[in-house]
Amino acid sequence: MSTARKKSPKNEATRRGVGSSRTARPRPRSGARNDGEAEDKHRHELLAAMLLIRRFEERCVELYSASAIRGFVHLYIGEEAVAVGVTQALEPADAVVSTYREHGHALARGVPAEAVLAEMYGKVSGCSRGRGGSMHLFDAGRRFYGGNAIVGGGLPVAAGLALAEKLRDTTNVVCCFFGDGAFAEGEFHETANLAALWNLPLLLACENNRYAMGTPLTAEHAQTDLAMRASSYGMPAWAVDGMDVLAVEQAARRAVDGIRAGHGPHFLELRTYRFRAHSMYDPDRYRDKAEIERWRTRDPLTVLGTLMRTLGELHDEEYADMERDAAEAVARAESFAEEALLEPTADLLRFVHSEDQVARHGDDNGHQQQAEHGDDVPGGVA
Amino acid sequence: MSTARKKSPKNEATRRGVGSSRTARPRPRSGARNDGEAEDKHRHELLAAMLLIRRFEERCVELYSASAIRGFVHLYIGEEAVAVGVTQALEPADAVVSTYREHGHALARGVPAEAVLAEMYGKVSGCSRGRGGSMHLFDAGRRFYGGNAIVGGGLPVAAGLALAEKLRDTTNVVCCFFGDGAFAEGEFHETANLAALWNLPLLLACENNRYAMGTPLTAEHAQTDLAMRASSYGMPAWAVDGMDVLAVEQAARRAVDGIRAGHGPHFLELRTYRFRAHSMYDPDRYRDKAEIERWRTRDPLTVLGTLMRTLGELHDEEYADMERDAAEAVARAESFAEEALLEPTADLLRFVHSEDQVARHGDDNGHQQQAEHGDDVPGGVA
Amino acid sequence: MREALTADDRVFLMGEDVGKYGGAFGVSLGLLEEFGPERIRDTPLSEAAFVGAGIGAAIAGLRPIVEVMTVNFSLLALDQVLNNAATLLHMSGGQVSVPIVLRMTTGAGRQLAAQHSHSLEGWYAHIPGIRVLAPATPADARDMLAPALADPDPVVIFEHGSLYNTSSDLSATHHRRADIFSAAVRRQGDDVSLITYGGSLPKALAAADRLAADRVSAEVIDLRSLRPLDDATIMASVRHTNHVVVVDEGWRTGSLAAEISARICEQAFYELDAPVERVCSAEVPIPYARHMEEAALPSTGNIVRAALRTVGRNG
Amino acid sequence: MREALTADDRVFLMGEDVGKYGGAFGVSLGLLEEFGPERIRDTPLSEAAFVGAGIGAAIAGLRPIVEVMTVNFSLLALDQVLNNAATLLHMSGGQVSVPIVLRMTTGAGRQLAAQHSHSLEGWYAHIPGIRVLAPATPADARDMLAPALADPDPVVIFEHGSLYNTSSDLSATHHRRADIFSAAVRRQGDDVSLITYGGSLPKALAAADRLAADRVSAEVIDLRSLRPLDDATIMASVRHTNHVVVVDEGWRTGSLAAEISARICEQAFYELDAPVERVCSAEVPIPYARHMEEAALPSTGNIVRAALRTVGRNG
Ligand SMILES: Cc1ncc(C[n+]2csc(CCOP(=O)(O)OP(=O)(O)O)c2C)c(N)n1
Ligand SMILES: Cc1ncc(C[n+]2csc(CCOP(=O)(O)OP(=O)(O)O)c2C)c(N)n1
Ligand SMILES: [Mg+2]
Ligand SMILES: [Mg+2]
Repeated sequence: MSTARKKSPKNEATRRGVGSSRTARPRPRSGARNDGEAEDKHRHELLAAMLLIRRFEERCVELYSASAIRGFVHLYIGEEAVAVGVTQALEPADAVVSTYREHGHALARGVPAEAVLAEMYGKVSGCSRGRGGSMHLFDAGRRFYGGNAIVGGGLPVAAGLALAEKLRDTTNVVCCFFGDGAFAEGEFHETANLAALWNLPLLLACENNRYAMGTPLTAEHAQTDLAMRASSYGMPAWAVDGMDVLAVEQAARRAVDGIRAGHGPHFLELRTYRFRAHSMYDPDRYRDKAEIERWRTRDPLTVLGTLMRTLGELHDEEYADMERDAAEAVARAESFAEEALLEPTADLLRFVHSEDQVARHGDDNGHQQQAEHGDDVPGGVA
Repeated sequence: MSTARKKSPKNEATRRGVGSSRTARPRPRSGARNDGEAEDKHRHELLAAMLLIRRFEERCVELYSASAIRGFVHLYIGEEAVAVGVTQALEPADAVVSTYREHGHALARGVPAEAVLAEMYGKVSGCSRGRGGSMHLFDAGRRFYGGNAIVGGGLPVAAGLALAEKLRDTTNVVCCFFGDGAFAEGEFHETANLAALWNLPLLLACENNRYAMGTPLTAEHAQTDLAMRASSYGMPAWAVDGMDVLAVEQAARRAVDGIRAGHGPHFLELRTYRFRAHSMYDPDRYRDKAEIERWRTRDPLTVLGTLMRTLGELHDEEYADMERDAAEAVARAESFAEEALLEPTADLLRFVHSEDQVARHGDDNGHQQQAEHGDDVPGGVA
Repeated sequence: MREALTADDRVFLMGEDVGKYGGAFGVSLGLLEEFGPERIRDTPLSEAAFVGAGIGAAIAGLRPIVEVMTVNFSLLALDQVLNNAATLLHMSGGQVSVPIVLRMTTGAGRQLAAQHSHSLEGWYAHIPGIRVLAPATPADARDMLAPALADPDPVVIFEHGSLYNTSSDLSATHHRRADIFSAAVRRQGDDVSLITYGGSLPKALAAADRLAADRVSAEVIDLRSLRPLDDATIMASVRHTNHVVVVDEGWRTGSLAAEISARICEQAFYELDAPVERVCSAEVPIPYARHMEEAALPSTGNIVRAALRTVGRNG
Repeated sequence: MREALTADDRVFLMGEDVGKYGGAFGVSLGLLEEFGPERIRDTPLSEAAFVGAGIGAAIAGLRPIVEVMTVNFSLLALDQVLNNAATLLHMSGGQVSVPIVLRMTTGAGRQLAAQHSHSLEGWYAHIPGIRVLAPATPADARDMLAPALADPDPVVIFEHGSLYNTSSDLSATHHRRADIFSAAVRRQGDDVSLITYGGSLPKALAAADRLAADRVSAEVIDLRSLRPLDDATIMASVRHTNHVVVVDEGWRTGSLAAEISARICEQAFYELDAPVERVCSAEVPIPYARHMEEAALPSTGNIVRAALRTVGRNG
């Protein structure tokens, strides 16, 4: 798996203007699958995808303790069904805008674990050259546009990506993840209205995990039925059990179908829960242990796993294989990240402006102190 | 009428802290008036109040053409029933936060026409010392807190004023006027949620005149039923005929009663129309003349006047008297404004900080060029 | 604007009242009829959302011109500009470029009072990753658009409110693309450099006239680009005149004028014969009354006095 | 904080997670239990609304302490700060004062990447009508609160993220109210003035140590108040040492360091023996990787080199 991309391929659409002709891609299949075997296989994929996220992040916790990863790290553990379920409905040409809690989104979208972990190590082979860290994963080639650490800050950008699709008359969808806390920000309101007004192909995927840091839903919102409120903007909106990946997938397909059919933005309230603290810095004093335990019984891995076992689809050896695959993938990512190089500090000023501009006109840093480290610092934890 | 206040009395509540005892003021009377004569008299007052605003602003147009008034001026003509109706429900201890289209609000709230017009002349006797102009009328003594020219910018401040009332456990209400355009701003959303969440004594008076500058309601909002949308925040909200001052008054009393009774914020969508252009600069190219004419048949002066005539309450001589009173009030305001003095330019740096602070510690302008005009520039149009 | 829309179908215009209203200053009149509502796009009052939407559309490869009516309202979208437009390219390791053009008016002088009279170009000029332009003439205002659109990164164009009052013949032939990267010497002189931009250029030119009458020869530099600053042109002038007055409508403390003064100190210290003078706005919210507003803003008189002071006359 | 809440029942605290969570940095732990949810008020993620609500409550005569978690998020409320908090008193002709205290953390250095590492104190210091404080020590951070609350006008207090790591004994007796209006000379010296504030103070002090080893005697000035600036203390130091390095974590162009350099040029030009040096952050969005972040920020080494350069050694 090649993750050491030097430069991501530019968005294929870059050169197309407003009103370019409609892309002739087949509409994705949706609705119930009739083929039992395919369904079985699909559920295995979903479980494996969730398991990879889970094991990846569990390892992140250890690597954080070992100081291999630094900065803010927000874990998705408990919410895996949301990322995995929603992304099922997306095609490669669709775009995703995410939050600072985006390991799950990135992995589910196909950003290689190697590139994600190297990013968290601050290595140049990371998916953002090590400049973004955990909160700013980018992969333009996969149309994964970050990684935004300003709560709500990705929403307007997602609307703009969707506007571009609309102006170009494609059937592509833009999916924006954001939290229940973000719903209170002005940027949510403005974006929801704009998207509905302009009938933009935007999926508003609200991850309602019932807390914004330490603030419970009832202290964030007077009216906590977020889907109902979203529908007041004039768009279809409904709530989904965010711990059931199949329910999430089904809802996402329905929403994405509606969007591709030209019915404008759709809002999904994905009811979920984070099992871990808000971030590595959070002592998690504000939640009842019993509450956490109650939600743990609805662990998305258990929910799907139990169903599959009941259907006779999942056997112990299979699950052990899955665990082994996940562990290997994480281990591969880790050794990749360990061995990857640090970006030369001489590159600090690169990409403040696009390279061709700088070549022509110089950068802003004429009088800047020069970066002080040597070039090509060898690998290993900085 | 003394309008040449040197310093407005500080808000009476200034020294009271959180949890001070509840003010023992009688609850204002509300609901239907049973005394026919009192009702008659009240309708006369309403009509006179609207007429004053109308004639005042008509004169403003002429004075603008004569360059006695400058800057941005936004006329309220056609919307008088809103300001006059809503303020009926307010007591002197209540507070008002307004917009740049606030001549009507200020006059209805009892800010003297002299002080308002002198402000528009840029005179020191103006209600903001001539520093605010048409868009920034202030009268702290009457708890009239401006005059905000950032669309939506007054909303959070109004919530804060209401929070103070709540923390002090009074029954005072804060009324915030804003437009249909402002509803699309993030600050509206955040304020509505905050007010509902904290159960603040806030009246959200949305003046829906169907346009934000040249943009019609349907190009501002996907869902144009603003009251329905407001109710999604978890507060009582309904729409009112904003051309019928009696309907506005009744709705405002109902809302204010609810607020004083501790039921938190209420939202009124006041459906109205501006007969004039957005501002003096606006050529009004975007509206159909026929549309304007249609709305003119619902002129709030006509609506109430016709009712009163039908009830036999209004006779031609009475109306002529009213017109004369209004004309005289405007004339008085005009000569007051003409004769008032300009603020000495030496005072330019006053009130950047409070006077006592400056006395103790100097101001920020140690190295500033000195103001250049002489002191006490005599009256007359600058 | 019309030419840009015709030349490149990726270009579209978006902002409050850019359509039927024709733009708050009539700049886009007639475009709606010609290019239709998809490309001449009226927005609701949602500055953060539509600036952010411009950023998203730019990421996707379009070339949005986003009009924020005035700099005063742009504060509501500043998070989008700083944290997204200016940052995404670097933060993504070079993957996500944002070719957006933001236009807004700036400045005081029309008695619009405290909330409508800001000059915050200096704040924008502080932000790495964006280019900041300030045309001081109608020709520059027109000619800067094409190169701004050609820039693969965000460009913010500030037009001073007074520009719209300047009438000038734009129909004549002219070089189409302004060199948006360098300052212009608007008047040559030997004794003092008046360095300015945007709405203060006319005042500086008037001051140079008055100084000439006093036999002080003033050179007038129009910065045009506020980020990056054209240090070469500035320093060449300073080395020639050895005296400097910077004129900037922003409040004095933390103004762009401070940056220029600091750079001159760094790069031409030994060529300076006197302290760099700054003529800025008084540090007050700009008042409505005309005489008070005038007292608060840089004036030709202030500039003349500062120039005389720095060359050691009447100082 | 506890004392302020006890001393004056008009004081209350409001912000995201100030209650049960105890503040993003644990600063308000325990206060909720002591003063209750009315006075220790958790807010939704609505920066514009709760800062504006603080302004409104202040207008009504209360004394809100509003915590915006970090300066990065304060951009969302900047309109409220500039157009309301800072402006209402002047614009209303002296009628409406706004005794609000805004607290926020600022700065980089903890690998939080581009959107969480801003140092925008310089922007706030540009705004007339507000006072801007930047404690550089835990004692100052504690002692500035009372005088800030006593100020009848808006005060913004910036605490550098690194302050929370400094452990120090705050229980000892101490003068209660910091003189928040003057700069502090943190170390006396003769050869060069290192002028700084907030999170850069420890770096400047370390540089002074290293310079001492090189027999360069550095004076270290901690500005403490960023608006207004204490020109008297600054100029006294400059007149004594004749050499200046300004250290500021903000991006160089348009930094507060530029303002200080400009003022020194204006007020102490003839006492300067060399150009004022600025050590600022590189003009890039701050990167996550530690070595890159370090390369972007002012360092002790940078300061030492700049100081040696300005005194003409190794320069
Ligand atoms: C504008 C802004 N305000 C505050 C923060 C600090 N902060 C980071 S995450 C967070 C909670 C967000 O909650 P939610 O949107 O529900 O997402 P979750 O973390 O639960 O996934 C807060 C307050 C921020 N990053 N941006
Ligand atoms: C934040 C902001 N954006 C834009 C403007 C320019 N502007 C002034 S009034 C106005 C229309 C507001 O419409 P609405 O809220 O409906 O109030 P109305 O003028 O109709 O009373 C606009 C766009 C502004 N003053 N503030
Ligand atoms: Mg949440
Ligand atoms: Mg309107």
